[in-house]
Amino acid sequence: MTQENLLMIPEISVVILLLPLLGFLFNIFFGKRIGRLSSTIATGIMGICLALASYIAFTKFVYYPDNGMIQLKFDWFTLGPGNAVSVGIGVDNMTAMMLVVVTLISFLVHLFSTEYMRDDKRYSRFFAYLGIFTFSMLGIVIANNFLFMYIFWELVGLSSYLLIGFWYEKDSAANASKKAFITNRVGDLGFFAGIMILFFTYRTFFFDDIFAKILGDSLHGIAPILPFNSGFWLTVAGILIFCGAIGKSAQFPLHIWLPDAMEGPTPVSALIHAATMVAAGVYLTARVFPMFTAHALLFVAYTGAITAFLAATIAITQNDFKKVLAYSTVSQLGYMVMGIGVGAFTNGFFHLVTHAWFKACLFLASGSVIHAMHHAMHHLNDHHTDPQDIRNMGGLRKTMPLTYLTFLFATIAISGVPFTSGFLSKDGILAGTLAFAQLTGNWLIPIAGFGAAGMTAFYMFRLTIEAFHGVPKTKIATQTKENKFVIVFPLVLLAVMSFWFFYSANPIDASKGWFASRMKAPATSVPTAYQFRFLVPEERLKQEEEAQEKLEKANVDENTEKLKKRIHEELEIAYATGQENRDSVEKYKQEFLKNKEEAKARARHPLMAKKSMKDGSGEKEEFLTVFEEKIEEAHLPAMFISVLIAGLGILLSFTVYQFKAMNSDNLANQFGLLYRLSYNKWYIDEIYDASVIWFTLNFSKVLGLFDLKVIDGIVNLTAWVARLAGQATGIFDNVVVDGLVNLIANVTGTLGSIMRKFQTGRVQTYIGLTIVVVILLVYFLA
Amino acid sequence: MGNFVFDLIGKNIVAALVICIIPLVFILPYALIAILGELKIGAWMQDRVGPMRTGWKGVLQPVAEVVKLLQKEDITPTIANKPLFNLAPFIVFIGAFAAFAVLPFSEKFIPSGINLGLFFVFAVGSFAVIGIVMGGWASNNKYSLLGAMRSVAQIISYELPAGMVFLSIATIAGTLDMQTIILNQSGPIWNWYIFGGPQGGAIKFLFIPFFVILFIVYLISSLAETNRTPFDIPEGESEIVAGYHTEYSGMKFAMFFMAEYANMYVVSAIIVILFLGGWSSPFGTSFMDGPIWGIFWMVGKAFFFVFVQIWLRWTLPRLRVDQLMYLGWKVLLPLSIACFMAIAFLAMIN
Amino acid sequence: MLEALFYIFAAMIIGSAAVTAFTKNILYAAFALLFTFFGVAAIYVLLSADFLAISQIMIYIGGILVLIIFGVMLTTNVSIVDIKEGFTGKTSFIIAGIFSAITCIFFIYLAFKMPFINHAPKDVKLPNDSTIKPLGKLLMTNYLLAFEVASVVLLIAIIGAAMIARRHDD
Amino acid sequence: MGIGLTHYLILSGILFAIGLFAVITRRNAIMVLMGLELILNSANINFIAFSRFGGINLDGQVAAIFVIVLAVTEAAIALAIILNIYQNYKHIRIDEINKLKE
Repeated sequence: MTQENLLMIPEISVVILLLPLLGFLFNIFFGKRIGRLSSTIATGIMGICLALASYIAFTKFVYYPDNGMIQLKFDWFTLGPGNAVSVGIGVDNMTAMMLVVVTLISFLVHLFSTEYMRDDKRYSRFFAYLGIFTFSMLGIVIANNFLFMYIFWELVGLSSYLLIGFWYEKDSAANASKKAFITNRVGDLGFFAGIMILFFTYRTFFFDDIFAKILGDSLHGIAPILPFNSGFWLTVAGILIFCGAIGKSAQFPLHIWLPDAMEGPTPVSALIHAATMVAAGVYLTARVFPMFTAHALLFVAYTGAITAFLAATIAITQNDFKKVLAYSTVSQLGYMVMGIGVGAFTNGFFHLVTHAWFKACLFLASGSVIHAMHHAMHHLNDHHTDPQDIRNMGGLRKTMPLTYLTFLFATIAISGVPFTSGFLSKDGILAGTLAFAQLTGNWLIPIAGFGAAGMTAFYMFRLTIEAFHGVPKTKIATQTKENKFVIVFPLVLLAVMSFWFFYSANPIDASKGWFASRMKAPATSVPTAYQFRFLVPEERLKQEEEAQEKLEKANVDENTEKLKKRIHEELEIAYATGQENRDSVEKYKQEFLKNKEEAKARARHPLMAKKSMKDGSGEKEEFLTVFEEKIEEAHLPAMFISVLIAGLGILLSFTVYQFKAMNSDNLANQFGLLYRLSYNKWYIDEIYDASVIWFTLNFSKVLGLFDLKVIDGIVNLTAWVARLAGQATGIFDNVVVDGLVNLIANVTGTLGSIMRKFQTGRVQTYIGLTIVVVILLVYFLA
Repeated sequence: MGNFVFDLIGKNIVAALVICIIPLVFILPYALIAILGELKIGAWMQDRVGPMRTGWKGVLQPVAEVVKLLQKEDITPTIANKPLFNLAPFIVFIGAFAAFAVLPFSEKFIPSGINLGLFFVFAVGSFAVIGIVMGGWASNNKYSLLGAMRSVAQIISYELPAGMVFLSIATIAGTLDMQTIILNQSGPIWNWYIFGGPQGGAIKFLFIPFFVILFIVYLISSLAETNRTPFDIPEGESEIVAGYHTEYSGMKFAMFFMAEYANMYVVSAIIVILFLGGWSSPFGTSFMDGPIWGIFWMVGKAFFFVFVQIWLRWTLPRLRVDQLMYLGWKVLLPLSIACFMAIAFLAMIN
Repeated sequence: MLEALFYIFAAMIIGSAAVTAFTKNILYAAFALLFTFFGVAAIYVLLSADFLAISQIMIYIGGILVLIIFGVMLTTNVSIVDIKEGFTGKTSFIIAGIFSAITCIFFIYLAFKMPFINHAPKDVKLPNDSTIKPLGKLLMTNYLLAFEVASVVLLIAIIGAAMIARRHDD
Repeated sequence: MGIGLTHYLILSGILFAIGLFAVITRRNAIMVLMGLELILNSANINFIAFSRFGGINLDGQVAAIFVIVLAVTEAAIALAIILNIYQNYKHIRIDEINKLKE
């Protein structure tokens, strides 16, 4: 730590981390006894955490916005001399923001659950699980090293398993929890491999140490260290670590667990999908952003783009209320990952935050609807209808006005309509993709992004209209009632949070708001050779240029000397031979000068010219990378296009579902193949079944057969041989060894029975013997 | 410290025998007088006349009693253990009589002037204990046995405060020799230990309360050691017939009887020697002093305490066993130890 | 005359000790001890240890013997006069007899043969006064530590005996 | 012949032998205790005899005093233990109290 007085930021963050654990322990051990009180305790703890997190965020943003990471480091354990494994915690701007996001949403979910889970038989257990879930998520957020992050990463996996399978009596819930867990393991495997590559190379788990070692120090002549001395392996390490994010943030192709995870209680869905678990992947991607090479970033960007587009197409045709939201989450996560992948770090993270609010709002609103539907069904003694199917809803606008309003506002936000937070962040990402495409030519990425944006608007409004507008499609829908305050309050709060003015005064551009200024993209650590040049900060380029110039100058000087010598010789010849060769001297002189200019020009970066011109105008004090400038330029076009596309989507949605100008079934028939692909989620699950799972199962069967026939055969053979040998040695044992043992035992026994005669247990015998011995002693010694 | 017998006949075996016989000669008339005293005083206390037929006003009654005892058939119970039954009275009497060996009668007469007189008296008291147990057990009678065990418990319990009293006096006198102790107190009456001993000055008055307490402690303890009322539990006739000597009759009973009266004299003499100046005259060395007067004073003072014992017998009721033990262990013993400490401290600073 | 006294008391000691060792009646044994102890006290007097002689009488006869008799009475059915307590067996009787005889002979052998023994009694001036004063001085000077330890041992013994003999059912 | 040290030593030797015999052969625990007292007495006789015949050297008497003290403690504790044994076994025949054998 550089500063002594940091307003106790690290200490308080530890307290924030440990409080939910305390709540978990308390509820898991005493929860059953205190009953309802457990929710009060858990919610209270979250409230305290929220207050502390707000304090940290405030102090960090206001007093230390430029401090980087404020960390605590300590040795955890030592593996042999000099191999201490150090861990620690750290708080930077991103962490501070995430602390607020996690604690606030967790708090609201707790509050929501007190009502939502009221009739559950494992009430206190639920709050215990929520506590450990929050604990693990906070652990990821405040970790400053890969080791801690991985530990809490797995804890998040565990707690999500517990929460998704909370109603484990249902087969679907149990399966979903297993699916989530196993799918996550696949990603975690990559994550772990990546960590191992890094640890093997750098012998440390700390982010900042690793980044510093990758960067090296060109001014002090410290060369960058790369895994296995190759940029390729750095790319591999980055992609492997990103694999963890693929699993946790449900990126293609591991997105399949997230929609199934809807089997958990709805507040859990809100927590997992909006704030905590899926955010972890994006957070990890953002955290390790400085070490992504160009190829790794491209991989990340494409993964995000594919995910965003694919999930959006699937979401169009789903009928389950929560499934639609789930795929929309996957799609939005794709956006964030894509944003970070193209280098629009700030906007990617920004979208994570804004998305957290409105997606939590959407999920909690869906929870509110489902809760109401359940109550209505209970009222009507109906236990078969699916309360989550939007085809059973309709007209809920009338019966549940507050839920409707908040849901509508969150829908507007996610669709990217101006004056919402969603618009700000999504626009930033799209501008980033445009800029990226301009600089690299990867035009597929912005196309996928804009397409997904349009589809998002369409399916979100489809959902709203189907569920809330029109006339009730079933009797149940007419019987629904608005929920109690504790359910509605979080909705309202979260809906309000989706307004633009929380993040920037300018409703259409967030890049000058406080958020963007505090969440600057960290400078990349990767050597320039392996990096998109436009992402490399200007100062760094300058340094490298200086180093280059030095080299060049040496070169130039050498060449000049050579030329000088040459000219000198020529001149001497000229003088010797008269004036004939004067032209050739001139020619050499010209050559010399040109050479010098060329060398100088070579040493300067071509992109720098533009930069210096811009600097010269004095418009900005900050240095921007080329990419940031491009974003500035792409901002307006991106805004227009996205608004246009979102408007189109909304319009289409209203046309089809509200005004019924087009029959949706006809449309479905018309685009039969596409519809079926979308409805069946692109058959990804089936593909997995047919490929990976089939292969795994059959391979294990083959292995099993191998086991049974070959290995068992060998084992049996060995056993048979061993038995034979055993019989032989048994005979030897019985005759020779036992004979010896018995002999010894008999001798001992005989001796013992003789000696036992003296051991009568009678004091008098002992006295007599003692006196005899004493007398003998006296006689012989005295 | 002279012994007039040796002065008269010289140191030979005849002299030794004479010396041994003199206490015995003293005990017999003393016992008669004591028995008469017991009868007459008892009668007087109970406002009756007592024995009147034998001799003048019945003065020969004890003689008649002794003659009766001697004439009586000596019954030994068939189931009794005869050797021990016969041995027991002798041992008890030996215990009582041995104490006379060191009791001074006068400046000029003490049977054996050993230096450890006080200690000796204390030690030979245990003979009586063994004798009592022996008799009580050999009688093969449960009353006898119970009485014997009670007696032993009682005597041993009260030996401790008595021992503390002896120790206190030995500390202040610096000797265990009885003649020296008496000589220390010779002179006027205020030289007696009960009045603070021979030392002068104000410190004398600090000594007095402790000596008075010790005097009372020893008085009580001596009553218990001689099994006299109010501590006659071992032979309480209303409870266990006659205690350890229930089965005895005739001459053997007379032995027990005699031993008891001898013991009464011994303890009285000890009180006199320890606290009241022994054979020394209360009027100082000038008046009524000398070896002959010494005998008078010694025996006179001792007889007074024998009288006190008889007096108490007719006055006080008998204690219960637990009261007896309580008194011995929890009152007299701590009290005597405290007094001993105090006196040792005072003697040190003096 | 002193010789006669010595032999009388020695005979008394050995005789009563033999009674103690050989009688079947425990109480006979106990009362025989009385004479042994008394005889030993007399031997002490002959050896001009007057304080120890009286201590012997007081402690052994007045203390230990009474304790032993009480122990007998508390652990034996004393209402039967003939308390017979036998020996451990004929074999052990014989063996012990041989043992004891050997020991006895050995001690007598030692008494005659050991080089440090001066057969004639030293003609020393007997002190006029009792031995009690020099003994007391020795105990308070040379043997002070041993004296203190002995007193502590006594105290512990009292407490320990009280603890052990206490009835445990309360 | 005057009474010398040898006489006393022989006396104590005989007393010791008798005590030893009692200790070894008697069944009754209290009898064993009595035998022990005899042995201690014989030791005391030796102490005082040596004390007397080595001039009036009182060290022997002091040792005898300590032996007496020891005898008292031993008797007290032994009797307490015997009482306990009696409470447990209802007898004090020590040849039958041989739990130590097992």
